[in-house]
Amino acid sequence: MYGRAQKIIYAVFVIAVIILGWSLDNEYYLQLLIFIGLNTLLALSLNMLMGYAGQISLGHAAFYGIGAYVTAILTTTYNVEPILALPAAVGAAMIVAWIVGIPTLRLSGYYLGMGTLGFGMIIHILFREWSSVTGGASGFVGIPPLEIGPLIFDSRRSYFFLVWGVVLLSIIMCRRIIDSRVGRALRSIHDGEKAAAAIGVDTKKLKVQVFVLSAAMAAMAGFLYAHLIYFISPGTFNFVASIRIVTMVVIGGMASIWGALFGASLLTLLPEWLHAFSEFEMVVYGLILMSVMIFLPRGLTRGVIDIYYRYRKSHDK
Amino acid sequence: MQEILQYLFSGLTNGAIYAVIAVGFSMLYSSTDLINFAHGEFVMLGALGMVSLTAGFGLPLIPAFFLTVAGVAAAGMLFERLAIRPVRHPEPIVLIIITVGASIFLRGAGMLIWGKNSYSMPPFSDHPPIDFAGARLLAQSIWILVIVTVVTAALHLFYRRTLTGKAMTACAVSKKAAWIVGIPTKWMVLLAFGLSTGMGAVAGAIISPITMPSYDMGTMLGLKGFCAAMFGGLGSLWGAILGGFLLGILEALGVGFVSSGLKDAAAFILLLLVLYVRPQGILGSADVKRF
Amino acid sequence: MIPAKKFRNTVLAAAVLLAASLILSPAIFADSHKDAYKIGGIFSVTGPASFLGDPEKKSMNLAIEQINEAGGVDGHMLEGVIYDTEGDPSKTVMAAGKLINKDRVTAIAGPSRTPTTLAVIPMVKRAKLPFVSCAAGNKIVEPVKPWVFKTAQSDIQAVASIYQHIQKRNIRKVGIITVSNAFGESGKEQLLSQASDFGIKVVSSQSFGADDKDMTAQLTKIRRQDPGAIICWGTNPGPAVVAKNVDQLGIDIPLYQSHGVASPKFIELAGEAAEGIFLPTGKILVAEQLPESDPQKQVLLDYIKAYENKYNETVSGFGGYAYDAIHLLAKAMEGTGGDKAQIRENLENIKGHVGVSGVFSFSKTDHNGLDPSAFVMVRIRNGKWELVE
Amino acid sequence: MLRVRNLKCFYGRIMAVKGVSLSVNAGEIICLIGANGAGKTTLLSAVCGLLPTWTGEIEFEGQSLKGLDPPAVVRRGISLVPEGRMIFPPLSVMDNLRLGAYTMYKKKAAEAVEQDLESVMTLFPILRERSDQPAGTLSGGEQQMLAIARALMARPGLLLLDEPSMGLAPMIVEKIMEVLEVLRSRGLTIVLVEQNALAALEAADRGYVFETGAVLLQGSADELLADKDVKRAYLGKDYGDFYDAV
Amino acid sequence: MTNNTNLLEIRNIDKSFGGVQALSDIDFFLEQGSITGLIGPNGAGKTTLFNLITGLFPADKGEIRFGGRPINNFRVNELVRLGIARTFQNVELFESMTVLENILVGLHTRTRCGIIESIFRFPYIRREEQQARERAIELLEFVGLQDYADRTSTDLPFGWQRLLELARAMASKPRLLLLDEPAAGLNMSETGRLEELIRKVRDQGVTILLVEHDMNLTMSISEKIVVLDQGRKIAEGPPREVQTDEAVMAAYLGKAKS
Repeated sequence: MYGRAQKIIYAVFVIAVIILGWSLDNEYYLQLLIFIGLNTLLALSLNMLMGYAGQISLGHAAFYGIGAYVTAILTTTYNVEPILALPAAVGAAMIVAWIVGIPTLRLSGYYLGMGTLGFGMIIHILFREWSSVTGGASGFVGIPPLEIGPLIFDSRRSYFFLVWGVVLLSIIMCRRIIDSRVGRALRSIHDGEKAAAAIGVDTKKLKVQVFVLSAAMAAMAGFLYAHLIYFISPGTFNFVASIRIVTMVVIGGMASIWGALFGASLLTLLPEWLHAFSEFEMVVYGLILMSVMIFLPRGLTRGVIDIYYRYRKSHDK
Repeated sequence: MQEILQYLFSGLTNGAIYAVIAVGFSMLYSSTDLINFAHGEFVMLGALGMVSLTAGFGLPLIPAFFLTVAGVAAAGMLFERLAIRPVRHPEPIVLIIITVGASIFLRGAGMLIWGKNSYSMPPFSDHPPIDFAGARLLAQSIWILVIVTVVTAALHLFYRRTLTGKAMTACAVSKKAAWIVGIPTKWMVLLAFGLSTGMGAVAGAIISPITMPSYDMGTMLGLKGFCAAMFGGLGSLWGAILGGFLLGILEALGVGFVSSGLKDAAAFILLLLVLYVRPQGILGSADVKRF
Repeated sequence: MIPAKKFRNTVLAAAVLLAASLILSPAIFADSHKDAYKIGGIFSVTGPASFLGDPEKKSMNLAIEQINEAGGVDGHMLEGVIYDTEGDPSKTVMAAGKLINKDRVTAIAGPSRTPTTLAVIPMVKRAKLPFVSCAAGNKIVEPVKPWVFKTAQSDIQAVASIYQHIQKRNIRKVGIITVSNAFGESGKEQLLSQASDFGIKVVSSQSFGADDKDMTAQLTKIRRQDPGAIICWGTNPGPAVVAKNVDQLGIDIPLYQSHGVASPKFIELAGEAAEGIFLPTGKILVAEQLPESDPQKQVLLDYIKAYENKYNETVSGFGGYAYDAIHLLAKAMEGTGGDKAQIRENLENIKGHVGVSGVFSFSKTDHNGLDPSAFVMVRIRNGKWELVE
Repeated sequence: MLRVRNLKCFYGRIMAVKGVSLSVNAGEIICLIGANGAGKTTLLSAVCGLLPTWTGEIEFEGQSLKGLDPPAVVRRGISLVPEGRMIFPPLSVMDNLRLGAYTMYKKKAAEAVEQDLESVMTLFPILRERSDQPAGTLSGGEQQMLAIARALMARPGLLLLDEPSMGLAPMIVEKIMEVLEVLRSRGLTIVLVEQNALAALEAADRGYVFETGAVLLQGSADELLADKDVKRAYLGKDYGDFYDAV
Repeated sequence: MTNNTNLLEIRNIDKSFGGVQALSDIDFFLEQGSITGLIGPNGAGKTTLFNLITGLFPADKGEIRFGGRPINNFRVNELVRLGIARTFQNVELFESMTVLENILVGLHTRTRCGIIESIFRFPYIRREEQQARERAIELLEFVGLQDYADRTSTDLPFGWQRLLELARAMASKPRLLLLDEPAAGLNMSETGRLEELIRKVRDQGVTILLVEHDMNLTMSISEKIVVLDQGRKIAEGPPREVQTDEAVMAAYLGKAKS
């Protein structure tokens, strides 16, 4: 069955994570991989919304930020155990997503883009201006490390396992949703909202549901980020950050879970490589982004597969 | 009273800037159904180009202005030719990423050319601020308002009086119908890019004396302009103008009567409400695109 | 039953994943060890705070060059590794991680901004690495953290200088206008909290966005409260806009700016509107005007000359933070053989180091090491900085 | 004048026209009739360059139209009055007409345009009355006249009309057919695609009957009018009593 | 006149768009288990009527009853649940999905797994999924596409895509099936197969409303024909009657100049 291929790849994934986790001694590489993991979570979350359900969001960093700020405030200001702050952080993002999602998701195209962008800006300004609670523009200091019972995740290695464990669970979760009745309904909205409705899919409700789910995943990433860096500031969750998440999804390839992983990796690593260009970094980054979209609009992973099949086809003849 | 007048002046100055930028967005959207997220960067090019031509090359104001606008418009057309036209499946999301990429590229290029510093630029005319009932308005603000009015009127006439302008409207109404009639739609799209980025350059040039331009000035201006365009109704000339001025004035009043820290939020909250209640904007109508 | 194409893609993905994990495995990453002392630098060379990061990067390179030309530290050359943070905390953490774990630096100078510094502090604490920040925020050294030092003058001293000056002129009410970022916020906090110590009342507190183009609305609101002076806290170009707007509105009361605009750029941007503005600054802007008795004068003139020769641009008030950081680190490294704990110990015991930003005397309770004498008040007259008493 | 040989048109993988050949002589009115989805509109799209994915041969005045886009086809002298009229509703009637002459202006023939304006307004007096109104405010029949007038502004040698009678009252249809007669008498060649077969055949010289992407019948208009198979193409086989009744 | 055997009743429906009267005073009914053809020239209002019945927008005036129950203001997905299914003129398959998955989406209203259940894959969800797959295969067998279950849907030849869409519509267990030009783009033999299939569907007790331009198909398959022209019903009756109706002839072929 199809499930077997799935299990093989999960197994490979787990082995890869374990190999990397034990063999990498250099904290820098672990840290890089942790960031890749966090970005993968973000890309996965947006991919559910954008890749599968076809709804653009240009304000997704807001949920990332809500996750981070809620846990920061609870654990630091109110001394709540981090593990108890987790449901609050994720839940807060879900509630906000639900409230905002109902009117916003009625919009489509650029209007939806603008609506989510405006929402993202408002949340960002809130983080910046509500300084008595959020620490304002200078940021929020002193977030404690993550403790779950006897486990304290204060080393890069332990955090690496934690983050990639969450990534793996999220991948399995997304996979299961996509391969289920709900997932098919989601994809049907993407392929044709009219036809989906005509088949009995409650498109409005489902769009809000997936928005909430997506917000929850982004908030999870925010939660992990806060307890990784012990410090958060509004700049991390601004418009540029939202656009970066969108870019990861699109570059990796929409509606593809491994594409999200790939896009997140690439966009985390690219700036590291581009340091070599120093002053030219931005120019090169912009060029890469444009070229990928012009020549491989389905993203790099799909694009390469497409080219491979085209090549195969032309040789079969 | 004097304060309210001063807030209005402040709002008018900012509003005029937003308006010109919004017009650029709106015009391009009406012709091509595309939102150019790099639009703010063209504003930056306009402002810095103006600085370079006047301070750097010592050109007089007027030729520098026209040269800047023409140069940026040419850059915009080049952008269309190289990065937009080759796209085979122009879906919104692909175009968004391309224009975002372009905005990063242009910002990077701006940094390489002009460095990271802000520049100063003398006002167009050396005139002390003008006093109206105790409220003061900068001479440059008047320049801005005058130029915005002239440019808007010129655009209006272009769309209403010239064959090319009408052809562009026709393209906006229905690309297919325009094509059948014999209008070269590709050229019209190219032209729309040139005009739109040219408008961006106008915005950049006229605000250069009051904003102290730098390579990273474009992003926020672009966002605000986008907001204004949506606010007034995407695809409508007067909507963009109205949206720009409303946004500017609301921000100024927001500072005056609410809190200066939350003025940006106020603008975006209002925008969301407009989107929820009337997605087509204040002046836009859902089905007719008209410039 | 398995769709062949899907299966193949899945297996392909698995293979790629495995390959990636092998490529990333440590065997490939050989770490280089050299006999030089490596010092890391993380500055916001690009991004909104590039006006800080860019001269800081240049000054760090200058300082290292000077030290190496003089024979290095105990014969060890210094090697600088500098990364750009773009002013973004996540990127800063990445860069710091790279410096600590990949480049294995002995000490770190920078970052340029308070939020990025705060983001890095937990890392240096864990890595037990001497760390000298170039950011102004007081949160950095308050409370004192063993491994964290800073060279930039604190807002506390800047605000104190301004309030002293205002107090002297018998002004009792001030309006403040601050930029809505970390710098402005920190300034605002100090302005509000110290006011009562000087018998001053803040009658109106406004803010503006870093990209705002017109602040007349905020200033109008301030004017309504009839203050005796306006204090603006921000970094270019916002404060220049404020200066111009004050001029435009004909507000005829003294305008004070922060040390955030202490560079010739400000005068250039604000033009005539800069006339008569007061601001506290490190002595670098008025080095020439300092009395010969000032211990810093020679250091400042040397730095200015070296910087302007090397980079062919006017020196700003900010590069000195990195310049001082490197020289302090070099001094602390003497005789340690590169032992980090030893360096930290030495840093804490440095007394009377004459730097660009002031005379540093660190102690267990003071990791900034500067006193208010690090600041002077200057006034802009005829497009020049003028030392005021 | 127009010669189409073994034309096959594709929408993606669907072949909508399956090997059609036809010819149009100068000064003729030809009508293409047949039920919806028979491929008539597709054929027109191929001729005027809207649909580039075709094989076979389309020749106009001896030159192939392969690879030309619509503006180029218009410049060659073929104008299309598209299905659903496709006027520009927000623009005034006058502006619609001037845009029709876009290629003429580009040929620097502004004077000729003024003459043409005069002549189409004489042909359709209603357009003169309404010349300053937005085209969207016209009634259906007026819009159709505008669409025809707009196509004429490009001074075509061959006019293609796609369903000009759709949704119009019989009286107006009649009027439009009369206009076509007038145009033909001025030397214009016309290809008329119609569902409304009787009216079209009455106006036409010759006709082609399409069914599911192929030509079912062809002949002179009179022959076709008499042919029972024409009705079959519309209302299906199995007439039974129907024939007896007629 | 409410008749128990009437599945769908359209009563005095008016609908206008921006001042243009698209439908006026339409009135007819569909008998349980019948095949009805809805014909008319272009722009007659057939599509508008279709969209009204399937809940895309409400009627201005009049009433639509389904199984004796007024359904004017029901949302589209609620109507599907009630048992109204449709196909599209241009075949609206879900292009990113396989043939089987398309049918599974069709079963949406007949299954109930939500997001949470899908994540945990409870045993009853697995069972439901299994049953859904079996049902989907049955439906594919019904239209003869069982061998192509794992193909991407848009890779199929166009004629098969039609069949797939029909099977997808059948998945929701409709009582009323609306077919929008099901024969468009099909060749002769495919049309023949379609005709057979439509009869088979009807034999399962499904009432069918058919909009079709292929008159051969429409006339031979329908028990009743409703003719619209310019938004009005101009004729209603058995095929032969309609074919001889003068108003119908005029609507289609136009009036000859007298």
